[in-house]
Amino acid sequence: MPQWDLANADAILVMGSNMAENHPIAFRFVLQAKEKGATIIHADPRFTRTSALSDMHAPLRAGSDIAFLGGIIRHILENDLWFKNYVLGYTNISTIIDERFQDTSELDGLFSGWNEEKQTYQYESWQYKDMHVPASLAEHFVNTTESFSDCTKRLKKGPTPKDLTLQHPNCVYQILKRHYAAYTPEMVERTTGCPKETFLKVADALVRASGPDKTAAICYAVGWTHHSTGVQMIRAAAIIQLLLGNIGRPGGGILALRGHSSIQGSTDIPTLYNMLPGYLPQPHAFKPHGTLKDFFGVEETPTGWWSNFPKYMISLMKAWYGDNAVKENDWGYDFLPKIVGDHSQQPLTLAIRDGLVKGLFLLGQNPAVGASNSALVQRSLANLDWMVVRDFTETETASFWHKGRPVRDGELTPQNIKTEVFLMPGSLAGEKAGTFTNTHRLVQWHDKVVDGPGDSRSELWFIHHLGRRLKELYQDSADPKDKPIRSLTWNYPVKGEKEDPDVEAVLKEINGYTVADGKQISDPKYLQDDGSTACGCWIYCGVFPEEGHNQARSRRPDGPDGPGTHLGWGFAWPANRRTLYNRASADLQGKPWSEKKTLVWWNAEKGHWEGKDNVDFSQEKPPDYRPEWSQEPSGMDALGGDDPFIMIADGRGALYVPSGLKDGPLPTHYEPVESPVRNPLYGQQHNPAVKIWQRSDNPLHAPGDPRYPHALTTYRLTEHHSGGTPTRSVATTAELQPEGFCEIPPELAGELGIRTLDWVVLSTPRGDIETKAIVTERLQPFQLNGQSVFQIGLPWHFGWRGYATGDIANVLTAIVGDPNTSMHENKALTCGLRKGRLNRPAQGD
Amino acid sequence: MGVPARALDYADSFLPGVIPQEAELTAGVRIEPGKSYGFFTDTTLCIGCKACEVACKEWNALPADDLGLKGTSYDNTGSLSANTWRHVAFVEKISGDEGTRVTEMQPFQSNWLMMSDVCKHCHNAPCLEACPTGALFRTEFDTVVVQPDICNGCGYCVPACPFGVVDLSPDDGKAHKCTLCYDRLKGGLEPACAKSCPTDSIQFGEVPDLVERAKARVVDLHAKGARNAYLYGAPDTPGATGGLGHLNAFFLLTDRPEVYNLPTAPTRAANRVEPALTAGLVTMAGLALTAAAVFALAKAGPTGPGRNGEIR
Amino acid sequence: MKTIRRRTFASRALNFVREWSLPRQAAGQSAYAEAAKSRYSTQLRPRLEEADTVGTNICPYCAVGCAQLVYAKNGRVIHVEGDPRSPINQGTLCPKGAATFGWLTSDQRMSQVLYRAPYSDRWEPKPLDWAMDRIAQLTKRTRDETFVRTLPNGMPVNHTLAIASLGGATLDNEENYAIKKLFSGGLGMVWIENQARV
Amino acid sequence: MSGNFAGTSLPPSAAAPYMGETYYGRPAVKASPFDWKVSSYIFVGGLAGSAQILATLGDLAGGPQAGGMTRTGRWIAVGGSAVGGVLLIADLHTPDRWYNMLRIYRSTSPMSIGTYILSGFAGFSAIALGADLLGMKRVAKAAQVPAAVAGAGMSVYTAALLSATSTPLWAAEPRLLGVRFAASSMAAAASALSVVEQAGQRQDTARTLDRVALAACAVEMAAGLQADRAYRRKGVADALEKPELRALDKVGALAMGAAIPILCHGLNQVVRKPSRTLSVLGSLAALAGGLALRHAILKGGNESAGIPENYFRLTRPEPPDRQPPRVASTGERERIAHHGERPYTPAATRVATSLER
Repeated sequence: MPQWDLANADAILVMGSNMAENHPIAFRFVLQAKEKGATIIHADPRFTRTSALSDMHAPLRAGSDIAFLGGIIRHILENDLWFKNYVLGYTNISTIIDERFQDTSELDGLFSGWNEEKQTYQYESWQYKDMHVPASLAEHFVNTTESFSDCTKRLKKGPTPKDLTLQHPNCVYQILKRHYAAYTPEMVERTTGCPKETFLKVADALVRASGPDKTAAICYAVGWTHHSTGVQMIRAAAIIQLLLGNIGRPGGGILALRGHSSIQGSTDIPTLYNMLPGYLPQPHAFKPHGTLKDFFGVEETPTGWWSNFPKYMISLMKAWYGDNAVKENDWGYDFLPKIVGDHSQQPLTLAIRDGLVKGLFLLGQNPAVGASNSALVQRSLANLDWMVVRDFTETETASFWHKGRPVRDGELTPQNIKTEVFLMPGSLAGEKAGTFTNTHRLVQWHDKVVDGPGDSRSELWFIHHLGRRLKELYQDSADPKDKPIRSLTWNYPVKGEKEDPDVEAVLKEINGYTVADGKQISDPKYLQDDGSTACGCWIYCGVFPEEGHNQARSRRPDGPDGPGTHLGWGFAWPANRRTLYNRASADLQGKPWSEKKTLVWWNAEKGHWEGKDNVDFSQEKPPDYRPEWSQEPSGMDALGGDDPFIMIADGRGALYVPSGLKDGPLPTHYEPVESPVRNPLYGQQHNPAVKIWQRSDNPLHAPGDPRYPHALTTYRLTEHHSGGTPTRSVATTAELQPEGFCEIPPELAGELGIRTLDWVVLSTPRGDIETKAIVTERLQPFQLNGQSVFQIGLPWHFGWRGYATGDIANVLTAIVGDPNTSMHENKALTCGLRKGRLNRPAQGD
Repeated sequence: MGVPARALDYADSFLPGVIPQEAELTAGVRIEPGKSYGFFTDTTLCIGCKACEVACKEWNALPADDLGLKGTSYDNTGSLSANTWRHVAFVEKISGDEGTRVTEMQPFQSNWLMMSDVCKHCHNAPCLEACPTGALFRTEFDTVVVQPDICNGCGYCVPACPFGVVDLSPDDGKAHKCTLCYDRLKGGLEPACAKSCPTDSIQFGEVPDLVERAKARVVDLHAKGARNAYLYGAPDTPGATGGLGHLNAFFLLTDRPEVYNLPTAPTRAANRVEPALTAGLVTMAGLALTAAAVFALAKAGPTGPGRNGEIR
Repeated sequence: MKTIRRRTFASRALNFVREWSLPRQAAGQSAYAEAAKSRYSTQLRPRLEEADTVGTNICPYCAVGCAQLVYAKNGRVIHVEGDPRSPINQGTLCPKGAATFGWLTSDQRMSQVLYRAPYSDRWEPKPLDWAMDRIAQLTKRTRDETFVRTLPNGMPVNHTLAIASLGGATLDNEENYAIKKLFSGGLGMVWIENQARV
Repeated sequence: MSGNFAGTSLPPSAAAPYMGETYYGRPAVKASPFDWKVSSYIFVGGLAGSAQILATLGDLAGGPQAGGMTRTGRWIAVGGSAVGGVLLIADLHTPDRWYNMLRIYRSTSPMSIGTYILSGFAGFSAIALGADLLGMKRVAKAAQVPAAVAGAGMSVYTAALLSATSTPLWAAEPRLLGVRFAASSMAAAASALSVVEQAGQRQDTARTLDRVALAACAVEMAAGLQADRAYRRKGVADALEKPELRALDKVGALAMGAAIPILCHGLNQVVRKPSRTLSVLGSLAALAGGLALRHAILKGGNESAGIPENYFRLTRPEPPDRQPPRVASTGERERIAHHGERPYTPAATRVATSLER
């Protein structure tokens, strides 16, 4: 949902986010909703500036969110409070699941299909009855005993198995009820520490603000993703929003509040290991991806929008390899490197440490501060042969060889660190042109107004000229391994004395063009799988629809009388649609659910969808369209006129997810990997599929270890940005939060004799840091199952560089990962706390 | 929600220059000399983000004050000063009566008070009245400004201010305080702090309009159950007392003024010129008469060893 | 604030008399307003009016996507503030965004390439071209030494596991595209990640 | 200093009596940047102003035996305005702009008023002395009258200067401050002249001057004691309770400035043969006491600005005597600051505490 649409919500739950502090401008719209009478709820371990502006604050122990959200799901189901027409019409609530499926309630915290030896799930038993459904994610393929593509092809043969009476014991409704039966208000209180009365008020407020006339929104941020169960927390929110009919509707939805200016863009056009632009999977050596045919065989979904997959893939390879991508060489498929495992940042740290990785480019990232287990990160950097750091100042990472923790502690000296380091000044905002994609998929162009100082250059300049040099170095090579680089199209025009590459030329390639005449393409529907079109990222097709029309640069917002969707301001992928799945804003017959909540609707006279937004659906498909199953329809033809969730193979919102998740079809409460308590719900302590890299330089401890009795959560402050490199370097922001500190509840501080501004030492199995104490009621003790647990809050912005300094919080954190995303668990760990200082010079200048 | 209609007139990414009367787009007000401008700071909307502090310093090129952790909630600024013209105060009231944490907040009244303090631009401004050089003066926008080309650093405005706002800079030896962005007003631009404020806790406008808006806000808040909301510094309210007249920068508060470090009934310093002078001069007159009499008597004849100064 | 030039006593005395308020006060102007107004106040204008270029920027901090106006004069940024046209921020900015000008002009910024040779204990400035050439050579050397065409089972992989790249969430889409295209599509690097998981 | 609350609808929580709330104990107003130079100026200015008055009165009402005293007084007036001017300019933080003091006139600003008083005083005093020295008696006689009138201003305008601020100790009692500064100036001038007369073996004039000093000190004593009570009653006396200021205020200003001179000169009035030593002792004590008074008031004022409770007591709408005279202890302030607690205890506790006192 667009951020401004929050102003149309009747209730907003902010959870896993400290929105007022970390996204203050988005919070404008929350306060606008509040002014109009919406109920604002903040569920968070800490009382923050967001809580202060909310109507309710539900305190809960970090990492217990699924217990809380599961409690809401149970509340909705047990009290029959779900939005019947929406849920029955648009979700898979009535779908019947394979009879082999067994729930965590039966298996003490495991789903059926667990392979103890491989520590992974087999996914067959999670599927729809007699029908395999590919995931809607980048990787559609899942390992199954039968041929995956054969199984999924059954989707074209008829509708998914359903019981509209919801009586079938294996229909999603019954499974949901069984799965969440244990998540009673009492259990919520015992698990999360949130008083049951407060929990019930939150649940009630959400339910009351949902229905045909009302919508509620949920906002989250890294407070949900930074967990070993992060993906499932968001899934739990999706279940609530689907049950309450809040997806695709004005003022409803789930808004991810992301933390970097183009973190969405760098996910869409991923500088990520496992995806190609537009959420296409990176070929994997251990999947049936050997040839392009194999790849399409398992990754092309038979029904729904993703059946266009080959068009997008081939158009991408045409963009990358140009004339060198021909049908005969599978459009250059073999030029694409295959991954062999998890190549994300956390295993990268270990790979560097173990000497596998020799060279490292750091393009505006500062892992010494931002990455988990910072001591290990800093040590690993000394194992590199070379490192290129591109930033605006000397970051902690760039200075590891003379200021790092191992050097300070005498473990290493510059004289025995071999790493060759290049520190190159990067251009900043206003010094380069390009597009950022914001948290609600809005692609916005920014102008170049001046040159950066001295040798500062944009990353595009750096990559372009590095690529140019490499192509020169390889130009005479006959080695087949050098074919990809030699085949790569790399002829962006440059201009000016500094030979800046033409940014719009790159954006046009991303947008796509017809190969024959180089004309830009205005909509992804025109992309082809015959090599006649090239497109760098299919979801961005339309951002530069014709020569001279850069829609990302369009500055035409809606005026006071406009619809308020601002279709003329920037470009939102796909196809400038502002609210995804907005077909669901209309009822099954295509009429808005309520005159108070209109977004798009079916115009029967004109025979198309119309409204305030571009419809996220087939423009001319009537609500009463039904697939002609006898024809074995594929793609969008297999979805009915009332199946709004077009990216999902059956067009229905997934209350239950048969494929794509590695840790279960339904969100389940597991304890964080390091927890002060045992899991009160199941024998299974933590996420069984969690990624753990336990080794001597990344030790973990068992639950309830008396050395680490306190729950610890890391967080951000409004005054600083992430690793703090920019904000610590600017006096006006540095002075606002000038030193590192941790927040301690007075109850714990009293026990340990700690007063505000005293030095304290925090310790985990990975290391110790010293920082100053702020004793505050913003944190509180939790009573969990009769056990009292204190929680400590620790901002992680600080390092030894800049005006505002402090010990690096990530020295404490561990390399562990969510099974689906490999994201770390820095929001919920445990630590020891004592008054005093470490016996060493402070880690500052 | 749409943007103001006139924003649609500027559809290019590169603009020819400053948008004329940009304040109309950001604050819905045209800025013209001869009218009275000020701030209405509504603390019930403040999220304590300190954007006002930063925007002020960036615009006015003010240096950092000091870089120590103060341990006073999230306030590491402390107070207004020569280099800090906006200061966000933080007061935590997170415990309920029983010492347990609150989970339900009163409507539009947080349990963590946050308030962006600023120069009040008093109607009868004691700093301005105290300034002997005319460095402090009232502008054509009815704001109170220190003119750096005049100030000689006498420092008299500093104790004169009833709100502890004006301060001498150790760097240049002159008085400094919020100018209500005098330069920006001249260019039709909203003051930097109010323009940046994400939640419109700081509202800029013509004072009479702001007062009307603020009164309506209080009525609205009372209706929503926030009975403690009141105005500070608007005409006939606390702060606008003791001959100060109203404050052009006024506030909506929900706790006692002192909690925010504000006096309930401040007074105009110049009120005390006349009493002090009169009492002093009367005393002088009395003593001078006494002295004259003593001298006259001494002249009349050398005083003998009379008892108790008895006059012969 | 303008630095006021030191002037001779005579010129100051002359100015004092020329701008003397007492006569203006005697003529009926208010000693609290017009009569007190100085030359500084008369001449004051917002510095934004001096800009010769005004471009639209998107805030470089979080992902909310606030629009900013960048004012520049003679090739130097003189201020950055919120763009009143944006439907997201309508001219407002948070403390970080409001400090964008401070970031661009921070004295902690560097303007030339620094190089630390293996086992050295110091940075040394280097020309940009030298660094670019050296990095290209190192990249090629490491790639050539470590490139894998096929796995033992015959599966083509065409990758190198020895070069990694981190970063992208703060960069433009075009930059991310070029990074992924060159590093993955051209060089066969697989360790390509950004801040999305941290 | 209480405000007028006509038409104000203060919510009950804000209207209740002041209970000691502060913002982490931080000052609510800023202390003046004035230091010893200003307090010395107040003393020197008062001394010079009153000396001119006595010189003029001596010239007009005294006999020929007062001639020496008149000359001395004129010297003190001129010397005092010169020293005073230097002290004032030295106190400026941009001293090379001192002339901007003459740029404008503001009747609401005692500093502006004082600038013109000092200018006039210095000018007429210089003429009077110069004419005197050059033997132009009539010019001296004509100039001394405006000089003496300005001298009265010199003696007292500094009380207005301090009172017309938001500094609790200064703002609390403008009238008493005016009386005290006037009396102290006169006492100092009479004492200074008396000492010079004693040195010149003119005991009669000295004795006359001692009587003037006696009267002035009596007024100063009465006003001082009353001020002391008033400061306590209004809850602004905390700064003067601090040990070093307490000594300056009680021993310096009250004892030396008033009590000792009264004792010495009073004794001399009743004994058959007045003691020169007593006279000089009384005079020197009055001079030292006058300086101590100004330092105590100046420093005490600056310190009181740092005590928010003092300011807030002074700026509550209720009659001051109904306010509990209580300052948060240092420990309490630290607790408030360090634990982020509410900066006040519940009302009930507060009232109980105040009743205990």
